[in-house]
Amino acid sequence: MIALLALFAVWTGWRVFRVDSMVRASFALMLSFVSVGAIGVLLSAPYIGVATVFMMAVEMMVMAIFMVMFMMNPAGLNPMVMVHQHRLSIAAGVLAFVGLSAAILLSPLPSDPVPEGSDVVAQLGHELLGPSMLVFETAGVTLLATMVGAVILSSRQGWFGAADHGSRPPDLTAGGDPAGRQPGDGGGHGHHHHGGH
Amino acid sequence: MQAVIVILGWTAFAVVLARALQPAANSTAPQAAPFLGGGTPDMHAWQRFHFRPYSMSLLFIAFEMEMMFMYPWAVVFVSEGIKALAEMGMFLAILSVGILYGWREGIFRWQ
Amino acid sequence: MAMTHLVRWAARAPAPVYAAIGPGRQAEVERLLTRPGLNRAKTPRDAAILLVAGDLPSSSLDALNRLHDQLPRPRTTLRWLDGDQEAIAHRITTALRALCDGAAGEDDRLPDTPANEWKGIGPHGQGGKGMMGGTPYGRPMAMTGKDVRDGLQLDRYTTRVGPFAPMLPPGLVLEVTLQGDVICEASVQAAPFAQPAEADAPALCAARMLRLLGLDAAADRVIRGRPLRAAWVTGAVPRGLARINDTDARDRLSAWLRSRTVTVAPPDLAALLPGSEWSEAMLILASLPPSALIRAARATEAA
Amino acid sequence: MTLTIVLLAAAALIGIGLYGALSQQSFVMLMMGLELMLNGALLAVVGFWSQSLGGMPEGQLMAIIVMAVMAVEMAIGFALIVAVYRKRQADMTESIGTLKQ
Amino acid sequence: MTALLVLAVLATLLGGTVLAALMDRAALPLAALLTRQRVETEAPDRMNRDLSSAWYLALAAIGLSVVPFAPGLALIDSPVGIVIWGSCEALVVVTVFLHGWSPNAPFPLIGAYRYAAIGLPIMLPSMFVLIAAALPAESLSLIDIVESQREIWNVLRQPLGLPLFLVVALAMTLRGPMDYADAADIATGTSAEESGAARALWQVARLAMLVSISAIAATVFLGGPLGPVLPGPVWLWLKTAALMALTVWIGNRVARTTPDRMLTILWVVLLPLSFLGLIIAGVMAL
Repeated sequence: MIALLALFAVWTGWRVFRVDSMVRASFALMLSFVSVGAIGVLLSAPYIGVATVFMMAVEMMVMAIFMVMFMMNPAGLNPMVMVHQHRLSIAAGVLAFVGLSAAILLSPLPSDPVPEGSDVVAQLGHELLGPSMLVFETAGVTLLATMVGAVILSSRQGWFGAADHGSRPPDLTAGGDPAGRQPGDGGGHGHHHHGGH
Repeated sequence: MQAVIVILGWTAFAVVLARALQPAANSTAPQAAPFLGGGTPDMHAWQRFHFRPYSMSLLFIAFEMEMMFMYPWAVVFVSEGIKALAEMGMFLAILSVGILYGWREGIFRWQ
Repeated sequence: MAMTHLVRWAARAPAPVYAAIGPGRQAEVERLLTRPGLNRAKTPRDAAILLVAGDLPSSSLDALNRLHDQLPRPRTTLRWLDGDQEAIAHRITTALRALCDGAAGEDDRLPDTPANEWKGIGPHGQGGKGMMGGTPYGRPMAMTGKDVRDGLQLDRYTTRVGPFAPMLPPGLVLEVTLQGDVICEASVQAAPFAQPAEADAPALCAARMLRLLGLDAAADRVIRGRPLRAAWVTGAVPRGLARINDTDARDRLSAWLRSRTVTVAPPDLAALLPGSEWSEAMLILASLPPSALIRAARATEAA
Repeated sequence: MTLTIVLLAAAALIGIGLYGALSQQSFVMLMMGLELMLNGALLAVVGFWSQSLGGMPEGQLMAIIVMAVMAVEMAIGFALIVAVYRKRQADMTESIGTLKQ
Repeated sequence: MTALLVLAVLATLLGGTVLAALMDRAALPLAALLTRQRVETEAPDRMNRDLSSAWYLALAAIGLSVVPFAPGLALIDSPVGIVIWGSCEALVVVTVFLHGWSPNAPFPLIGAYRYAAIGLPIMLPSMFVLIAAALPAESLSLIDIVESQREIWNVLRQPLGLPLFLVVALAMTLRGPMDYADAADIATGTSAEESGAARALWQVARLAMLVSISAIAATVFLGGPLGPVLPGPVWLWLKTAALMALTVWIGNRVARTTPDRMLTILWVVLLPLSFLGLIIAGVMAL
């Protein structure tokens, strides 16, 4: 069961970079997270496992929204490959996998499983509350900083006036022909059906 | 174990049911055109869709992270007593500052 | 066995009617579709019967054909020329029963050719080229452009909506450019069909707005002259939408709900719609009485 | 045995994530690679906690921290993308490189 | 026992869906839809189009599996029942989004994004009221939450919980004031391009989700299977049916405002209300 779920997680993870549609890519990543969550449930971490599904469903929804917002050809209507330094990346990926696998297979893994019937959720709760308020305060402040930072960066009214003041279009040297057809140069604009004149 | 099997089972059941009930879709070209009350579109509807409350969605994923802390907190709330209430009150107060800031910046409107 | 039961149930179901409303017939059709045996379909995909009310001008026949073909098979078109509600309701139920009894229904009116020839073009035969070029699967892709609200230049989607769109007044063809769900540009391609003064009746005007607010049952009740049974009706309409002569959309709705006729000066549609989100724009249009809207659209069209 | 399978899957996810993060031109896709690597890390943490740490609650805390890192990374990453796009109307990593000039 | 519980979930889902269809007066129109052609749009995302209704249905079934049918007896007896339900809610947003995305048509697309804007933040009040219900139970399991209501139901102990959760129920079942996905101003939004059996299946999934979320609400706030004389499942069914009727009634009678106003209301009114509910629940539980 765990092996099958692990295989599914890896396969969907691989699909993320192999599908044309950005929506499919985001939700393939979500499926990868979901199967990791299911493995967590099977490995006697019910809370962490299910919460992974919960958090990642939400995050991948937002991910899909932003992917579609900022990627050209978001639905993959024209099949495309947008990669650079391809060989290097493959080499790095394979190297990382081989290295980590070797470390896993060669090093002795201590076996000390979670005791049967222990209430792991309550343990986590006590750990979070802990002797001091450290965890909650740190998390609260970090998340607050994230929220404020995200709002400042993404909203138009920055601290120094409108954020797009003085902006200019990019140089289109890097991505080949990314801007594609200019809005006004024909194709499909000839189908106006006037009525009622 | 049972939970995972049940969930997989329901998913498989629903997919099989959907396959069995829905015939293959088929259309002629005029039938396939998107419905616009008789109007015609110039282009594909799939686009870099301008999702207006994008700042809200970013605030949301940061705020939603707090749920991860709240579930275990709820389990030990009664046994930890007033201290748990105080910690969570503090935590939510800190995060509420973020929401108030976002509200002041108008991120809950269509930008 | 199961199939025969299904067909029997289908014949007893309220007839799903999509109405293409012609000049002068708006009020009659709106009253007709509140009858118990009829179901007002909000999209042709949900309908079996296309009701064509009145004489359509020849300029909207293309649109009618497109609409007709979008109904799923089996389908029937009924023309309603006289004002006899009983007769047409009877014809609709008879037609539905005929469809359930296995009548073949109508074929497409338009030829089975895509908007653009695309098969076999491009590296994968999908009709496109490069990243965003060509016409993949028959249509070009949207391109980026100016935005009216936050200045983030994302794709603009240009389309014509109408003349038979369920949320627009009959006859109105709007060419809109959307960015997301916000209207960046709007122009009137065809003004709404002329309607008699009856279309301005408070009950009908209120019902149009109630439908946009998701209150179909309440809208039917208001048209039948019964008291409204719904909560937070005027409060749901935002303040300040389409403010003309010191009344905004919310004021006009509450006047209509109190059975008062509303007269407004025709506004400038091209200035009113851009910048509003789609559902706000639909509320704006529905909050104008048809007579004012027709005059406004004609003025915009002429300009 | 279970732990080995889980850790190998985690290594594979990290490898794929690294490939994605290095090879993708688009900033958004690069974030997906990062997320995938964090996914592998999460799997490894959960596996290790379950099989080798005897249920130490710190292991679960670690998993929560990994998820918090993901959330923070996503929020800030996308906010940056919005800011850069607003300035330059660009979403390529290489175009961002030219911002320095 | 497990087989019996599977049957119970299936029967509840089926019976509840039929009941919901009757409440909506949608039973005959749904049957009629099955006799019509299923139309396909231009260049759709076929996989997601076919799967989205199935997932919606599956999420309803999974949500219902967490519900105890008798004290101590649920198909998924998990220590984190309400988190499983929370994941179902999060995945409903994904499913509705996919349903609107897949036809490659403008109105479904607008509906999909609108729903994403409303469906994500609506989960926050939902989670807060469920966590508030978990406080007196000292557990995230729905079975324990039922046990904690032996003396007094949560609907009395936490007066803000049920009203807030009904708003969530309206959003999760795309109904009335919270129906931002399938609204009238976008010609029924995400299902605007669907006909025949596909449209029927989507509507059935919506109704099934209504059963599921009403059963969750009945369990968390009305004591679920607890009650005198009658056996547990019967009490659960009665309470679920009552909440379904209430949700349908509200859905038909409350107006829907524009999405940006609703978004502000969610963050500025409903979320603080759910904070308040949590504080009330916390003080009561101590």
